[in-house]
Amino acid sequence: MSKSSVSLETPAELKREPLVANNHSIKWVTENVCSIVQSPTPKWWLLAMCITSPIALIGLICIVYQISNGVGVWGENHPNGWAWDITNFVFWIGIGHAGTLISAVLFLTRQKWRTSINRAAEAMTLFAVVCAGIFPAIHVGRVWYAWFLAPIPNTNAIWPNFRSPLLWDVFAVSTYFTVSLLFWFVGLIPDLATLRDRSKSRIAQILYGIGALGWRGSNKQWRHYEMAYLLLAGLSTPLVLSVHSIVSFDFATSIMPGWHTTIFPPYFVAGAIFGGFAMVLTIMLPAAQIFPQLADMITRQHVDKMAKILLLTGSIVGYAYLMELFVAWYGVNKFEGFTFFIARANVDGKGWYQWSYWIMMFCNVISPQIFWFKKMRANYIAVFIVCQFVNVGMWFERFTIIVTSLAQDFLPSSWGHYAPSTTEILTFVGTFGIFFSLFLLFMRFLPMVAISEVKGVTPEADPHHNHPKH
Amino acid sequence: MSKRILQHPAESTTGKRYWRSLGQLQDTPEFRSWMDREFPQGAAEIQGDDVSRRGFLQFMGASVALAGLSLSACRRPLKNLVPFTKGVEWSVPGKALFFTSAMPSRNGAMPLVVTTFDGRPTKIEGNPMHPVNQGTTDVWAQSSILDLYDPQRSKGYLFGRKPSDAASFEKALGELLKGTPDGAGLAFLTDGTVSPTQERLRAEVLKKFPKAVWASFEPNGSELEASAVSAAFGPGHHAVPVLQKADIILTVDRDILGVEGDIAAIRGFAAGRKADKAGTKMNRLYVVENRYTLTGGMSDHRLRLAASRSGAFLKALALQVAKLAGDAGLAKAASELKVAETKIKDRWVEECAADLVAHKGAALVLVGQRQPAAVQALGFAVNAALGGLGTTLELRKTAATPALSISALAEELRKGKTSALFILGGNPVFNAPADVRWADAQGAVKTVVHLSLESNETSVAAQWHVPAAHYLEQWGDALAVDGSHMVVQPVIMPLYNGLSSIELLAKVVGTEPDALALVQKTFVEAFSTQADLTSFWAKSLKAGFVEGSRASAVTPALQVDAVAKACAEASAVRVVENTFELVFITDSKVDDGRYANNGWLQELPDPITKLTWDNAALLSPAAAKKLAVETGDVLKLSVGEKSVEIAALVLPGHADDSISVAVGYGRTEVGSVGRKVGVDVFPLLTAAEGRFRVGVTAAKTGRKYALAVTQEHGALEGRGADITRQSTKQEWAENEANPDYFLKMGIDAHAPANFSLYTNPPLDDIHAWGMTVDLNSCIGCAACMTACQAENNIPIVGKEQVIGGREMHWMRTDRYFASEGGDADEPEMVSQPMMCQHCENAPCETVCPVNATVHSEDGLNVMAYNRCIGTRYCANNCPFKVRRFNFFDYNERSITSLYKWNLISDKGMPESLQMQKNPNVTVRMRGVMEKCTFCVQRIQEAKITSKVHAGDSGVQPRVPADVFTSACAQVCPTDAIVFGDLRNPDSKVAKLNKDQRSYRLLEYLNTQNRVSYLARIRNPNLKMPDAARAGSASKDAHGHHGEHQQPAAPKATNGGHA
Amino acid sequence: MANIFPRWSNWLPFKIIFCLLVLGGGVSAGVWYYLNPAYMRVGYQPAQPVPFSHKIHSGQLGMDCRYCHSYVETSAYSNIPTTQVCMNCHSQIKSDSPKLQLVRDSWESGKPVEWVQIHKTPEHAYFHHSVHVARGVSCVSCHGKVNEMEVVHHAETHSMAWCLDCHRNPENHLRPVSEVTNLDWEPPAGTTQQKIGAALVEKLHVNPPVKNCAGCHR
Amino acid sequence: MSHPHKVYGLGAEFDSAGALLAAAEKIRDQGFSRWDVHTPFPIHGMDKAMGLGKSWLSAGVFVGGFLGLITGICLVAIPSFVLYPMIVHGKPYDWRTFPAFFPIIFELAVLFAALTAVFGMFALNQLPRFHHPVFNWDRFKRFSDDGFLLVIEARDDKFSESRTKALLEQIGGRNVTLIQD
Repeated sequence: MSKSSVSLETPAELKREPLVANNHSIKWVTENVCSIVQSPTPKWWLLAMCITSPIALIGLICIVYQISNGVGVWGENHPNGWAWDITNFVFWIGIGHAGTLISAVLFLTRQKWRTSINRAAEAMTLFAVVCAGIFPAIHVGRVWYAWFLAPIPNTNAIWPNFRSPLLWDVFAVSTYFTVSLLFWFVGLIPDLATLRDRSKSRIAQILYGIGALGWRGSNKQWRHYEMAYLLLAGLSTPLVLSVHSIVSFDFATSIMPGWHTTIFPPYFVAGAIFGGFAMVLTIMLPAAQIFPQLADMITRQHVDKMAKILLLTGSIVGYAYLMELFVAWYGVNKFEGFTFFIARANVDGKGWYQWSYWIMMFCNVISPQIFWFKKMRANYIAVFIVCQFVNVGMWFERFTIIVTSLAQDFLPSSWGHYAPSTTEILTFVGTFGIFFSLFLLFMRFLPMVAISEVKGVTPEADPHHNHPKH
Repeated sequence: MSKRILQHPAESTTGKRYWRSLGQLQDTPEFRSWMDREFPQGAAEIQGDDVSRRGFLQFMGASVALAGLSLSACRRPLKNLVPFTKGVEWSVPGKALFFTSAMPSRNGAMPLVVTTFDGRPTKIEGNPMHPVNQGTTDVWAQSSILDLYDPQRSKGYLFGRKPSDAASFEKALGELLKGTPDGAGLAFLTDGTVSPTQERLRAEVLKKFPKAVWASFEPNGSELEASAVSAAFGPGHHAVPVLQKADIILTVDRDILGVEGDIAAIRGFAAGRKADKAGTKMNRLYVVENRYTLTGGMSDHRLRLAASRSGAFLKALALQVAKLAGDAGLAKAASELKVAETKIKDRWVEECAADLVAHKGAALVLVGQRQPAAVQALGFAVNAALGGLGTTLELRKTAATPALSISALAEELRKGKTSALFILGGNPVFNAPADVRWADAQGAVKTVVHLSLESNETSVAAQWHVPAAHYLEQWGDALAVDGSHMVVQPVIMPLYNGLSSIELLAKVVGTEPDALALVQKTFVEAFSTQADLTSFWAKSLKAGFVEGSRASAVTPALQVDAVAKACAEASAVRVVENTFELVFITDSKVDDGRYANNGWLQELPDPITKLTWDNAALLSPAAAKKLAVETGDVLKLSVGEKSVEIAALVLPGHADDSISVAVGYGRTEVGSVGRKVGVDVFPLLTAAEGRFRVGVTAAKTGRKYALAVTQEHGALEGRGADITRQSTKQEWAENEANPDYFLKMGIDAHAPANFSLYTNPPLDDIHAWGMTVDLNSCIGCAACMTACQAENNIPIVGKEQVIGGREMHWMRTDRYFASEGGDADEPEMVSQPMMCQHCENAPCETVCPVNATVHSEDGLNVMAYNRCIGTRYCANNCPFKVRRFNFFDYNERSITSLYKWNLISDKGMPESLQMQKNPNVTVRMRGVMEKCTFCVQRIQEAKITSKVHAGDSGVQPRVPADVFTSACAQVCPTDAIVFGDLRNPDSKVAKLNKDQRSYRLLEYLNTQNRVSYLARIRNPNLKMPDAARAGSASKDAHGHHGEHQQPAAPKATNGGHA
Repeated sequence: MANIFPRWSNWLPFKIIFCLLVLGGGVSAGVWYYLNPAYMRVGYQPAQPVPFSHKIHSGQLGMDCRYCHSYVETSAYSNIPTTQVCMNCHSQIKSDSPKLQLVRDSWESGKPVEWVQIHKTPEHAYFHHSVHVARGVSCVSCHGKVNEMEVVHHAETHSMAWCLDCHRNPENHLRPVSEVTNLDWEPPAGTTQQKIGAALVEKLHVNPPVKNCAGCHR
Repeated sequence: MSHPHKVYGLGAEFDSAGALLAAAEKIRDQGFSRWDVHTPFPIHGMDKAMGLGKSWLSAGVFVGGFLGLITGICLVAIPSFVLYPMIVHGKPYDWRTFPAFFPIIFELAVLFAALTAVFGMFALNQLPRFHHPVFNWDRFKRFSDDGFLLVIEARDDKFSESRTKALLEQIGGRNVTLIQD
C-alpha cells in the first residue's frame, strides 16, 4: 500500500495515549466483542426489548391510523402545513449524520480513535435514517401516490419537478441511506466472517456466513477492500454534507421569513453533527457501562474528543443563531424582523412560541459551554446530561424554525396556532421505539465494535511491533 | 348504486327518494305536464358519469348502472349510457340551462338567475337585467341552493309528530274548514315576505272566512319603523333610503350595509363611494353604533354609543340641525323627546350636523329599526329638515295589508276560541319574544297546521306539519326591493312533494292548488292593461321581472306635530348605570335561526367577528377587563328572572356599556348541522322592550367555551401600509400627480427594485386573466365566500375542524382592527378579500415535487388535483396562505366521524348534496391541495365557446371583454371584485389595473401577482375631532405603530385531535 | 470439511440475482404492457343491447355522425341518440325487425335503452367534444373508423400521453372542419397531412392547451 | 483446472503480523505467484511485501461516478427541457435553471460511484463466494481471530508439495498443512 493511502500505523514518535487501553492483544479484542453477541441473551436486553418494541408498535398503529384517515389526525392546519412531521424528519436525519461523519470524515482525517465507535455510530445512522424516512413518507396526503415522485416513464407523459427541494430530499435521503448502508455493510464483512468462524450453531454459521459473503481476509481482498472503504469514505464525506444542506434547502429556498436564509446549509450541517454526536454519546455511554468488556475500547479519550466536538459544533450553531438575528436586524425587512425578534425571541411579548426558541438557545448554545472545562468532559454523567439537553434542543431548533415561520408569516389574518395531536405525539414516540428496538437488535446480533479495525490499532498490529505474542 | 334505478318500483325505499322516479311517473298526466313545463320538447340524453366527481346525478333516476364484470367486459366494469327516450327541448346534456327566478325575503325579493345542469339547479346568480341588483346577490341567496338540497329537509307530512300523507291532510283540512263556515276560530300567521298572490289569496280567504284572524310575524322585522313612518307620514307608507343620492350619510344604530339593509342600499352606497380618480366626488359616512358592523367598517367617522343612548344622540343632533337649519318644528319635536342622561361628544355632533346641513338635499340620516318608534320618527323629521324627502329618502305605498302582530295574535289564541291556526313559514315557538309566551298560546289551539321547509320547534308543537316547497321548487311571485313584480320560477320538481304557501291557501279557499295558475291569475289581474298578456307573461318570465312595475314614490308631507306628539308620548329609554344593555342583533348568517341547518352559512365566518358555528356575547375590551373575562370565557347574562350563559368574544370598537349578541342560535329541533350550535338568547328578548334591553348584568361563570374563530389575529402588526393601503381623499388629491403614491408604501417604499437573473418564460396566451379588488368598495359582506363555495364544490368541515384551523374556503375576507397608537377602543376596521393571487412567479409551484401545480400561458396558477400527493409544501411557501388542504375526506365523510377509523366509519355524500355539485369542478378527495382557480371552469368554457364560434372562419378565437366573470366577482354587491382579461384593453380589469390606486401585495417578493388591490380612500371631515385617525393605520409610520390586538380564540388548546 | 457452505452455493447468489432480474423485468414488462391503456382499453368491444351496426348506418348508408350524435358540436358530451331518433326512421323501415324489438319496446314504454359505455374519460379529465370538432379534429382521430365497425370497439388508447401527442403536434391530425365527420377522408393527392395540418394550425390559430393543466383538469 | 488429487495448496501459520510480512517477502522473492496471506486486519506494507500494486478500483469508481453524473444530467434535463417543459415559478426551461438541478445530479453521481465502489470491490474480490477450499483447512478460521496465515496454491507453477512445505517451515511457518479441495 502506498503512502498516499491510509496508514494504520501509529507513529511512534507521537506518544499518544493508546486507543485501546491496557495494551490488550488482538485475541482479546475478538473475544470481548464477540462475547457480547455469542453469550446467552441477557435479561436486561429482553426487558429493554419488551419496553421498546411495544412503543414501536404504537408508532406503527398511529401510522396506519393516520394513513387510513388522513393527515387530519395530526394537529397540522392552515397555515401550519408542516409541524411535528418535518421537525421529526429533520431531527432524525440530523442524528443520522454522526455515524457517517465519524466513519467517513474522521477516517479521512485519520482520526483513529473513531474505530471503536464508528460501527455503532453507523448503525445509529441507519436506524435514524429509517426513522427519519418514515415522516416525509407518511406526511403526504396520498401516500399511495408517492410513486409520482419517481421519474418513471408513464402513459401520462408527466414527470416530477426536479426543481423542488422535496424531490432533492427524495434523492438525497435515499442516496444517503443506500450509501450509508453499503458503507456499514462493507465494514461489517470482516467482522461477520469472525462471527461466522466462531459460531458453533449451524444456523448462526449460515446466517453470519451469508453476511460475510465468504470473506477470507486474504491480502488480495484486503487490498481492494481498503480501497473501496477509502473511496466510500471519500464519497460519503461530501454526501453527508450535502444531505443536510439539501434538507436545509427545503427551508432556505422558500420565501418564508425565517426560512429564506443563506446561512442554513452550514448551520444545518453543524447542527446535524452536533445532534448526531449527542445521540452517539447517549447510546455509547450506557453501552460502555452495560458491557464492561467495551470499557477499554471506549475510553475517556473518546468521550473527551466527542465532548470537544459538541462544544465546537454547539458554538457554531450558536453563532448561526446570532448571525440570523444580526441579519434580520441589519436587513430592515419588517417581516423577517418580526419572525426573529418577535415570533421567536419574543422581545415584546407578542410571540407565540418563544418558549421553544429559548429552550433551543439554552440547550444548544449554553449547555455545551461547560465542556470548556476538562473536568466536565471527563465526567460521564455531566456529558450524558448535556447530551440530553442537546437532543431536546436540536428537536426544538427544528420546531422553532418550522412552526414560528409558518404560524406567523406575512399576513396577520392567516396566522394560526398549532398544537400537536395525540396521534402525532405517539407517532414520534413510536419512532424512538423503532430506533431503540433496531439498536437493541443490532447490539444483540452484530458486533458493536469494528473488530478488524480495532485490531488494526492495537500495538500488536504493527508489523514492526516486537512484543512477543501472549 | 348496484341497483338499476330504472327498474325500481315506485315505492322503493332503498333508491334515491329525492326526486320522482321514472317508474312512478312515466305514464301519468302529471309527468307529461311536468315534462312539458320543464323541457317542452326536443331531444336530449344523459351521459353516464360518476356522481362522486361531477355530482352528475341523473335526471329522473336514469343512471349509470354498474353491472359488475361480464365476460365481454373483462377489462373493466360494465357501465351503461342511458339516453332519454324522447328529447327534451333546451336540454343539452352537459350544458347549463339558466332560468330567472327570485328569492323571497322580508326585505324584498332578490332577482335571480338559476343555473341548472340536466334538470338540477347548481348555482344561483343575480339577475343582471334587474336594476336593483344588476346581477349581484348576497350570502343568503347564494346559500339558499343548499337549503334546497338539505338532506334533513322535511320529507313528508307529520301528524302528531308521526309520518302521515297528503291525502290524510287533505281530509283533515276539509273537516277543519267544514266546522267553521264563517271562519270563526280560524287564524293565520305568515312571515314577512310579500307575495302578490299570497296577498290576493289572503283577501279571498278573508272573503270566504270573514271572521278569520290574520297575523304576521318577522322576528327581525321592522314593525317599529312602520309605526314611525305612519306617525311621521300617515299610514300605508314605507320609507326607502336612496343612498346613491346622498353625499353625507349618518346612520344611528343602523347597519344599513349589513343585516339591516338590502342590496339596493349597498349598491347605492357603493355607487356614491366610487373613487375613480383623485378629487372625484365621494360620499361621507358617519356612523353611530354600539358594535362594529359592516356599516361601521365603511365609516369615515364612527362614534361608539350604546343603542340605548342613540336616542340621546339623535336628540342632540336634531336640535343642532334645527338650529343650523332654522327649523322650529324639528326643534320642538326634538326637545319633546325624553332620553337617558348621556354624555355626547359635543364637537362630534356639531360638526356632523354642520356637515349634514351644508349638504342639504343630499344628506341622509338613518335610524336603527330597533330604536323606539318616536326616535325613528324624529329621524324622519331630521331628514325632512335636511331636505331629503323625495331625494335621499323616498316614500312608497306599502304593498302588504296590515296584519295583527304576534302579541295580539297570542292574546287572541289564549282566549281559547281558535280551533285552527295555520302557520305559513316561520318558527314562532323558537323565535317569538319571550313575553308573548307563544308556546302557550299555540298550545291553546286545537289544530295547528305548520308549513315549513324543515321540521322545527314549531312543527313539533303543531298537530300537522306540512313540508314546504323550496322557492326553487314551486311557482310563486314576489316584490323586489324597488317594488317590481317578479315571478318566482321553479327549476326543479319538489323533491319531497312539498307545498308552497299559496298552494296551501288555495286549498283553504277551495280553489285548484295549481301554483302556476294562481300566480298567473295574479299576474293577469295586476297587468290587465297589457294588450297581449301571453307574450307579456313570457317576456316577463324571461326577464325575471315585470318591466315598469317598479313602485313609484309618493310625497306625503311630514307631519311634524305628529312626530312631536309621538316624541312627547314616548317614555324615555331607561339606562341603568353599572349594568349593560343587551343588543339583539340579526345574525349575518342564520338570520332568526331559519338558516341554522345550512352548513355553508354556519361555517361562513361572520364578517365582523370571524366567528363560525356559534354566537357569542360581544363586548368591548374595556368591558371585558372590567368583567375579567377574555374571549372564550362563559358569561352569565341576567335580566329579571331570566338568564343565559354564553361565551364572551372581545370585539374592539364595541361600546363599553353594551353587549351584543346574535339571535337565531341554540336551535333544538333542527337537522344535525344546526343542532347544538350556539346559545338561544330569545328567552331574554321581549316584545315590550324590543331588540335591545337595558339593565342586564353580566357575570363570569369561570367556564371556558371553544369558539371557532377563523381569523385568530386581528391586528395589522404595523403592516397596514404593506397589506391594506389607504389614503384620505384630501391626501390623495395632494398626491394626484405621483404615480407611485400608492405603490411606494410600507416595505415597498424602501425595498430596492426587483431584479431577476432569469428571463421568465413567456405567458404568451392571447388572454391574461387578472383580478382587481377595490378596497374602497368592499364592505366585507362575505357574499364572495359563499358564491365561491357554491361554485367550486367547497365542503364544510365542521366546528372542530375550524377550531383546528382547517376551514376550506378558497377565499376569505380578512378583517383587521387597526389604529395608530394602539387605541384598543377606537380602532378602524378594514376588510380585504384574499384569494389566490395567481403570482406569475408563483412560489408554490417550484416547491411541488410532482408538478401538480404549474403555470398556464394565460397566467393561471393551475392545480392538477389528480397529480397532487399532498406534501403541503406549496401551502407553506405561499406568502398569502390561500391554499387549502383536504386534511380529511370532507366530502365523503360526515363531519362528526372524521376521527373514526376509516375502516369502520361510513363514507359517501348524501345524494341530495351530490346534486348541488358543479359538474364542471372536481370534487376533491382527501390528501390533495386546492385553492382559488379564478373559476377556471368558467374560463375554459368561455375559451371553448370562443373557439367553437370561430369555427373555420380563420378569426383568432378570443374571449370578448367581460363576457363572463368569476363567481366572487359576479356576486359582489358593490362590484369591488372585477375579474377579466388584462390583455384586452377594453376589459374593466385592464382599466382598473392601471388605476393610480392599484397596488399588489408584497411587491418586494417579486411574485408578480395577477390580483391587484385598489387602495381604500377615506373621506374624513377635517373639522371632526377624530379626522386625523382616518386611514392612519395604513400609513407608513416608522417605529411608532401599534394596533390593538384582538384576543385570540383559544385555538391552540383545541388541536385537531379527537 | 470445515466449509460451511457446499460448493454449489457459490453460484447461488448469482442464480438468485438472475432470477430476480428476470422476475423484476417480467413484472415491469407485464405492468408496462398490461396495465397500459393500449391493452386495457384498445379493443374493448362489449355487446350492445341492440345490435346496432355503425358499419351499415354510417358506412353503407352514409349517414352523418351528427344525425344521431346531434350535440357533438355544441356540448362537451357527444350524446347517445334518444329512442325517438331511432324511431324517426325505424317506424317506417324494418319496423318489424326482431333486432329492433328493444327499441320499439323503449319507445312504447318510455324506458330508455341502456347502451354499454365504451369510451370513458377518466374522472379527473374534462374532455370537450365541441371544441375539438370545431377545430378540425375528426371523429376518426379518437374513435377510429367507426364507419367500418359492425360492433364499435375502443380504437385508441385515450391515455394522457396520447392526448398530448396531438395537443403538441396538432398538424399531424387536423383536417378541414368540413371533413370532420368524413371518416374516410384522406389528404388530397399532391399534399400531405402535415402540410394541410400546418396550414390549418396557422389559419385557425389552433393553440391547444399543452402546459395548461387546467385545459383538461379542473 | 482440476487437480487429480484435489489438493488446493499448502497453508502455514505465522506468529505475528511482522513474521507474516517477512515470510511474504520471502515467498515473493521465491517467485511464487498464486499465493496469499489471510489476516484479521490489513497489514501495513503487505501489498509491497507481496509485490502487489495499487488497486485500480478507484478508476472504476471514477467511471461510475461520471456515469452517475451523466445519468443525473439526462434525468433532470430531458424531462424538464424536452419531454414536458412546464412553466414553474416563472423559471425558464433551459440551461439557466441548472442550479436547481445540481443537488439531484450530485446525489446521483455519488450514488453511482458508491455502488461502483462496493460492487466493484465485490467483483475484484470475487465476493460472494461462500465455498472455498481454504475453508477446508481446520486452522483457517483463525484468520478472522488472531491468525496470520499464508496459503500457496497448488496451481502455482512453482508448487511442489514437499519443497514448498519445507520452504514454509523454513521461513517460520507453523502447522504447515496440505489443504484438500
